Amino acid sequence: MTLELNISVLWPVLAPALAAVVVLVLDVLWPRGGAVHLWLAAVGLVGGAAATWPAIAQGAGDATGAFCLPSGSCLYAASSLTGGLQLLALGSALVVLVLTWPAWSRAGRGSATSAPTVVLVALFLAATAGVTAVPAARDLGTLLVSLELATLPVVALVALERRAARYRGAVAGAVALLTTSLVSFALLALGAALWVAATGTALLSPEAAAEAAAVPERSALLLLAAVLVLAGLGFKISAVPFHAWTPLTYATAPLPVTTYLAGTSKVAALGGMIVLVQALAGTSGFALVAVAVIAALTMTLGNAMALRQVDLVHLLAWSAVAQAGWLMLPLASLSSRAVHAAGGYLAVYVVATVLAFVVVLTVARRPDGGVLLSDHRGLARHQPLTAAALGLALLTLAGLPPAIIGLVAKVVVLRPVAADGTWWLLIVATLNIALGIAVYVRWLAALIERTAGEEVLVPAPAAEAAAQTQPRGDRGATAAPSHAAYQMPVRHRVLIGALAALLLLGSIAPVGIF
Amino acid sequence: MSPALPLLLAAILAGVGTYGVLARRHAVLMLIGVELMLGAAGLILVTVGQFDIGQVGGDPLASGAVLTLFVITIAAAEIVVALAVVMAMFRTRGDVDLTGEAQTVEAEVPDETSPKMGEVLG
Amino acid sequence: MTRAVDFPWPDWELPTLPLPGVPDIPIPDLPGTPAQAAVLLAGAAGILGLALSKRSSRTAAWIAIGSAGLVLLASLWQMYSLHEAGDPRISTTIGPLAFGELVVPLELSASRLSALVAAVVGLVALIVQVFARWYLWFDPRYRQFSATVSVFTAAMLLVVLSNDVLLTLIGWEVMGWCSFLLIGHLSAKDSANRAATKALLVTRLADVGFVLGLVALAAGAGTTAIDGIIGHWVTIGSDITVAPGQGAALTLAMVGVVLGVLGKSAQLPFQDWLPDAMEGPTPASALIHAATMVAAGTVVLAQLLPLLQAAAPARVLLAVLVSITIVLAALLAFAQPDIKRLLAWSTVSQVGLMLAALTVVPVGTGPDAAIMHLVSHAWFKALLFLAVGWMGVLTGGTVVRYVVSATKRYRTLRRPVGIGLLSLAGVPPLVGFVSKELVLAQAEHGVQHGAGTAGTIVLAAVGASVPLTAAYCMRAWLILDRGPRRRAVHQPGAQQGHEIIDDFFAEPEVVEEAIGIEEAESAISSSARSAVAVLGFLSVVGGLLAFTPQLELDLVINLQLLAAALLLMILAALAVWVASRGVGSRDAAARLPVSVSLATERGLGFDRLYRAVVAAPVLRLAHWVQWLDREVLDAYVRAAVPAAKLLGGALEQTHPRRPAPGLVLVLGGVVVLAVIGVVVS
Amino acid sequence: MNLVEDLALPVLVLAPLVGAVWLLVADRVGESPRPGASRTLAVLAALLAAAAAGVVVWRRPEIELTWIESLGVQLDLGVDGLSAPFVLLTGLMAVVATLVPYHEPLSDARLAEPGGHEKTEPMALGEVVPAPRSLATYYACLLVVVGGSLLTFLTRDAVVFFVAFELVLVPMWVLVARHGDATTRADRDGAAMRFLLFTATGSMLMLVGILALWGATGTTDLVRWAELAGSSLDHGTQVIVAVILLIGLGIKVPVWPLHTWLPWVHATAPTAGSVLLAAVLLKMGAYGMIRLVAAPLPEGLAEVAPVLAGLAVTGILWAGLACLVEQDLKRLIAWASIGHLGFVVLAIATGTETGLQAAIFGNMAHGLISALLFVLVGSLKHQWGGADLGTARAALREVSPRLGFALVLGMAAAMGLPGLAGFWGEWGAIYASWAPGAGRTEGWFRFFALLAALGAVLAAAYAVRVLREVWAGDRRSPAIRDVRGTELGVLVVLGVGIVALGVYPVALLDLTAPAVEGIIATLGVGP
Repeated sequence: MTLELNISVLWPVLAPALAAVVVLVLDVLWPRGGAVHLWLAAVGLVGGAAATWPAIAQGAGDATGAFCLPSGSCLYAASSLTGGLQLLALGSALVVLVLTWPAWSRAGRGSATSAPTVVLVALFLAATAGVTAVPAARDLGTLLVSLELATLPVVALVALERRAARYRGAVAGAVALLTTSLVSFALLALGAALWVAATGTALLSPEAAAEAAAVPERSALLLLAAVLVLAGLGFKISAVPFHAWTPLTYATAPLPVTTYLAGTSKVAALGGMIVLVQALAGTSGFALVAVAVIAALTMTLGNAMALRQVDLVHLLAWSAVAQAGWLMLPLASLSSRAVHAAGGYLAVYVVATVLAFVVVLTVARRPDGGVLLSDHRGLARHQPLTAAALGLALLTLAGLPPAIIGLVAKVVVLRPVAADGTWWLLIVATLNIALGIAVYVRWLAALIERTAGEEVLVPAPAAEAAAQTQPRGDRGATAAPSHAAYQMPVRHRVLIGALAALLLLGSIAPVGIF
Repeated sequence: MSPALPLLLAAILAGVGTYGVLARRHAVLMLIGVELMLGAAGLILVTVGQFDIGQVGGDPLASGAVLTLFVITIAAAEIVVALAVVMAMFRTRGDVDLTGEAQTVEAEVPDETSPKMGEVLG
Repeated sequence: MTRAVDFPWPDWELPTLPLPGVPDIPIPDLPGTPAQAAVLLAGAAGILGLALSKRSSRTAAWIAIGSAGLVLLASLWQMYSLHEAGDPRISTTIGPLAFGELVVPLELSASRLSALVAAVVGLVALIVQVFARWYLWFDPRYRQFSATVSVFTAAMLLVVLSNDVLLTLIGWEVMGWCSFLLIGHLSAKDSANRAATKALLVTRLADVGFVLGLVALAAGAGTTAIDGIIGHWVTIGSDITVAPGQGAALTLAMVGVVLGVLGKSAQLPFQDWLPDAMEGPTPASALIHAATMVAAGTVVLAQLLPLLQAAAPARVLLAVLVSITIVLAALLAFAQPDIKRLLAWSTVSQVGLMLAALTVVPVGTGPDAAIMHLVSHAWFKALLFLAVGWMGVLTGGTVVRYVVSATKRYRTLRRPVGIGLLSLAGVPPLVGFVSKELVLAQAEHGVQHGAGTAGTIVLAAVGASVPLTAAYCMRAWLILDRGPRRRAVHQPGAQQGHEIIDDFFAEPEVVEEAIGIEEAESAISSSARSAVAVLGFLSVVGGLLAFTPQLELDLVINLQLLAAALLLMILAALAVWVASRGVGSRDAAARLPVSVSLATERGLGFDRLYRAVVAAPVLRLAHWVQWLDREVLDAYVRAAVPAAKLLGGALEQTHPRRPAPGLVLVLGGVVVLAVIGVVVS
Repeated sequence: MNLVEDLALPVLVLAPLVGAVWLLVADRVGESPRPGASRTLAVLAALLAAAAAGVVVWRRPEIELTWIESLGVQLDLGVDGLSAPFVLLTGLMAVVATLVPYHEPLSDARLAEPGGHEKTEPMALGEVVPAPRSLATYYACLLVVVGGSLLTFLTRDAVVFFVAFELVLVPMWVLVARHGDATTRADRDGAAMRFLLFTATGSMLMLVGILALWGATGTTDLVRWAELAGSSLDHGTQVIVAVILLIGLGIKVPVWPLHTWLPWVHATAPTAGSVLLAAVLLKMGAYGMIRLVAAPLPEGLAEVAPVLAGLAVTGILWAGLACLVEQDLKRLIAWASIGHLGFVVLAIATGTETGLQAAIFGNMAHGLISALLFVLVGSLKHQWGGADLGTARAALREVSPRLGFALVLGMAAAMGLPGLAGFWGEWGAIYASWAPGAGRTEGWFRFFALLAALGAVLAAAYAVRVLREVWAGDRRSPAIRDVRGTELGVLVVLGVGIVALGVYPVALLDLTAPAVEGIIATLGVGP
């Protein structure tokens, strides 16, 4: 009984994991490390990201395995899609790291050591390692371990809010996340057990599943396993009805962690979903129908709820729910094209959502800023470029040009569904695009709205005269002086710029995403 | 021994666990419910491994047993995190009642009833 | 009725006059045909008149009158060249159009009759243009008027010369729109606007039938060329036979065409727009109601005559409605308190005569009698309208009490009005007599050659129209020619010292309001006067046309019938004269009960009928539509907002804010999934 | 010549888009450009595009690029007989829209002048009037709309078509939401939102249809689709796909009963926005119906044709009736648009060459006519301070004859007067409906032809209603200034276009005939 390790394939997972270990070890050796840990984390993430290249460069359909059994099946397999997802996870994690950099480097202050920073960094790296492992998992053991690795540290990250005012809420959010994740994990474990009972193997192989489905008593068992496994994974992707934790936790966690939950974590969720649905697809229509129903429910509920939110984090939370529906949509029709579509959509979604979060965070950190919709009123005037970037992100999420990439992403995920001829799902999805547009355009309308400072009470007939006499520069200067004083941190500018550039590039030539 | 008995036990465990999750407001009791469900999962895995249910030949990987170990390990890790969070919860709220209002942060944010809806969709 | 007398009267064949030979002018090889030139010139004059005459009425007049003269020349040349070279002569326009399966050649065709009608149209248009130059001397919108008249003429020529139903339709509709503009020329007057609107809408409603009829004809034939259409639908031999299995379709199509014709020609039940249209300036009335728009129906039906003959029900429908109109309109004309409205109703009646003549044409004969009446009507009615318009200028209005003894006061009016009324009444040997006798003879001929019931009805109506026409003409004449009582005779221009408008190409000082009517009192220009004189001359001697080869009338005049008609005419005139005695204004109609004269003035309440039957229901429907659109169709859209709100609210209420209910949801979700699983498997 | 030919197509697409990007950037980085400068740039870009459109239609260059390789989506651009008139129209409208003067949006304070208009919301007097601002974004939005429309008409790939179709939504939304008139801001936002949601829903349904066709044919090449003519889809699927596509495109066109957004949006949109909306955006729907339904799904279209034609005719009558009682002049013109496009849709539904020719012609005619009317009414509305017909105003014929003449011309064209552009399309539609193509119930279509002809009567009725209320009459106050300068130039160009198309339709019909023949000819190929 030998297991072929093939470590080189594992680097994307190993790099953050190793970084976590190194950070912990370093802390023991050098308790006052300060920002070094953050740098180490960054190196880990970048290294991992670099290591995804060989996998991405593979041709379609190829996969490099690790932990391969003599039978040829591997417990870990990296296809180009896997590589892409891992890159996405590591990249978004890097963004989160940059966002949270000052907060975490301050975390150590006041205590004699840099231990608080180390804890945060280690948890963060561990979670990232878990996230990168999920899409490559090909057996239940790997899946269970990596999923929990991706989830549990995040619970801690949520709870480790250091600002006193928000601590209480953060803990509550962590509890919500924790309880849901625990129950889901329990369901997942039960599902895994039944899976093994039904198929006789822990490998997530479609052949075994198909074999089990052929025998009536085992097929019932398999069905039950599928139900439980789907329920377990649904939590992670915030699919309805496993979504209840999402707004709670998003709103209470520190914003960078929320970004992590909305961005990086989704990679794990979708990765797991892909792995499972692929394995289950051969058995019966059940998985596909279930995914379709869940996707439809999720996007509808998410959009309907997002439509009412005035707190932008809540709005983004519900938008994340709605987008989860979109992510699952192509999985309702099983083909490699569908899986790739979901991956491509995930990439677009993650970039856009992270960008939106970055902007929300920037605005929230402004002296008089906040996370309410009203705080974004007139943003297009005060911070035109930031607002433009945010607008791009929102349009991407809504799927409207000029953010063409968002639209293409929607086209791509709808395509497999259309190819299957699942008309009802297509119609629901279509209506949800409109609903989604209403959600995001509401925000967008606030961005380009005039604020009170800008509007001048002019007696009606004088309006035109005023138009001609009053030079523009004056008005620009008088508008909102408090905003002018605020200087956006360079790292925010860079992040916004880079992410917006990604979306723009993708809009012009969406090469290699789908 | 027939596999029915351990499986029956597993079913009972899962049922009790579910009941615990649903009915108990106390966080620790809820945790126990989850643990019971995990126990059920483990029991099923072990039983499957032992009785060769649903297998054509022997499983060279001993999936059942191995997975049981995995589940136990993860459960342990979970409990660590969970108890830590429950402790934090107890510290901030003075109780560990899961049915209590969670969103205390909401109070900070003025809950603007959304008048904009009408305007926006007009 | 006249046939009751039963002793042998000799019938009288129409002789052919020994006309002097037409001089033999060599026909040069011109780049275009006269038909093209006529239509193009008139149309271009309309556009150029507006585009080139920068606020200058003089330029506008030059363009309008010059082009009208050229059009007349072209159409006369056309008559000549056809006479020499034989007809028909086909010429192209913009076509053929690439209209898919449908062949649209868009050709013009000039034949003997159409060339004649074109020449008459050209002549009347020229005269109207000349007259209008005087009549609208002070009108600041003379340019628009003359340009519209030019376009109108072009449209009529298009209809007359068309060999393509699409061209016919184009001319037809453009005429309708131009008539809207002309009638509503004095757009500051609400009554003028109302009349214009009514004219347009009534004719346009009737045009639904016309459009669909033509479309159906074209669709059957796959082409819009008229000869192609006729060739497809019927086979003309000794008798006309409809292509097998298409009788019903042809009948329906022709019924549609007939409906459109009834609308445009102001026949029952669409007749009521025409009297109101007298709100337009007199030259416009002369143009619209003499030679062009109302006669267009006759022209079109003459072009489609074989189809009308083949579609018996359509023909009967036309005959019945037209016959009723002839009598009714003549009766109404008698009771009108306004001379111009009297003329309007007489127009309705006379146009009915033309159409009636068409319904009784036996197979193998041409529509020449109808065309003759068209021509004659064009002349004497234009004469009457212009003369009455002139009179209106002098007397300040055309209502009976203004115009009493007008011809005594303004003696220059006496001759044109007299000639016109005599001709209208059909007194020999004026043109009206000739044409009306021909129509009568045609009807009688038709009855003898199998026109059936329709023929009998038509004959009766035409016969009845003879004394009735005489009656209202007599009435008008008695009023106009009453001896003066108190007022001294006006000497035109002498004591008022108004500017004499004589050089019609001079530039007037355009004043703000259209006060030309008062200002121009008695100051008619010599050109306008001579234009009227030309019409008068033609109204007298025009009857000779019937004896030229321009018309091929193989009719036999029943002298018995002729004598009876003349007798009736005299009797009617006498009766009117008797009735008028003792009335101050010598108005025979004053003997009528007030209720009757009021009813006739209102056209028997047809206006209210239109409003009650068409306008009011349509408007009510429109309000319903508006309501439905706002409250039902759009309600769904608006309801989406509260619905989204409610849904969101409901979800928000049920959305768990605590961890525990979230767990319930999770486990509930498992159940849901399981249910799906069971259902699917 | 060769260089011009090669450059024409890229210039055509890029000139408006690059201009727009430049304006957008300039508005955000540093000092915003002055309105005059923005306008000049926009007009230049539009002129460039219009010139390029001419060259492209004349020389017919083509571009083939791969856009998204994994999906097989090609950026193939080029014109054929079908798209050529649309491209030309868009080029012209680009110039018109950028030239039309910008009016400061009317807001409550100005609309509340005496005379009383239909109030939809309780009105707060003395609402703030927005301060004037840089117009760079406004012109950028106009240019993006133009660029997107051009791309829609030029592309030969369904996915690019869809993307370009969507590209115009957001700028149009911005135009309406930021620069529109309304009684209240809520009204304005409501109209803008309505536009966005309605048309987005429509285009998403269209996307569903495109995806279905893509799945069935395995390609997104529109030319290939037309060649296949539905042979790769079974009958039932064709019908379903056709229905979905028609609903989606029907929202854009709009077809009754999906039209309720249009009067709102037109009543609110700024003049240039209305011009582009009516003359270009609605055309995209009709163009889509021909490209995506009539050509690739002939059987499906034939199956649903009676329903489609019935809806179209209902729309004609409905709009005609609504116009008889509508009190807002701009809304009235919008209703008239619905009626005209009803004729277009009816013509498409007939599935004959005559019908398609009439549909294309009707589109062009409606583009010119509605542009003329909207420019005119926009000018009137801003001089009147509202577009309510109930208010007593000076008769146009008395105080501003040039505007009056333009109104007469526009209204005559709108009622389908021969000699003006509107006639050919309407007559063609009625004819085609009387003689519909294969697989259509003749009886129903003849009934529709009758109704359509009645609708033409209603058109005449509302045309004279408008003329009576606005043009004729004897009131001479309050005087308004007659149209002059640029606006006059725009009106003259459009008026000449209307007359030219009406008098000499041959050029346009000849231009489109080969393409239309191609579409109908392939119908026989399918199973």
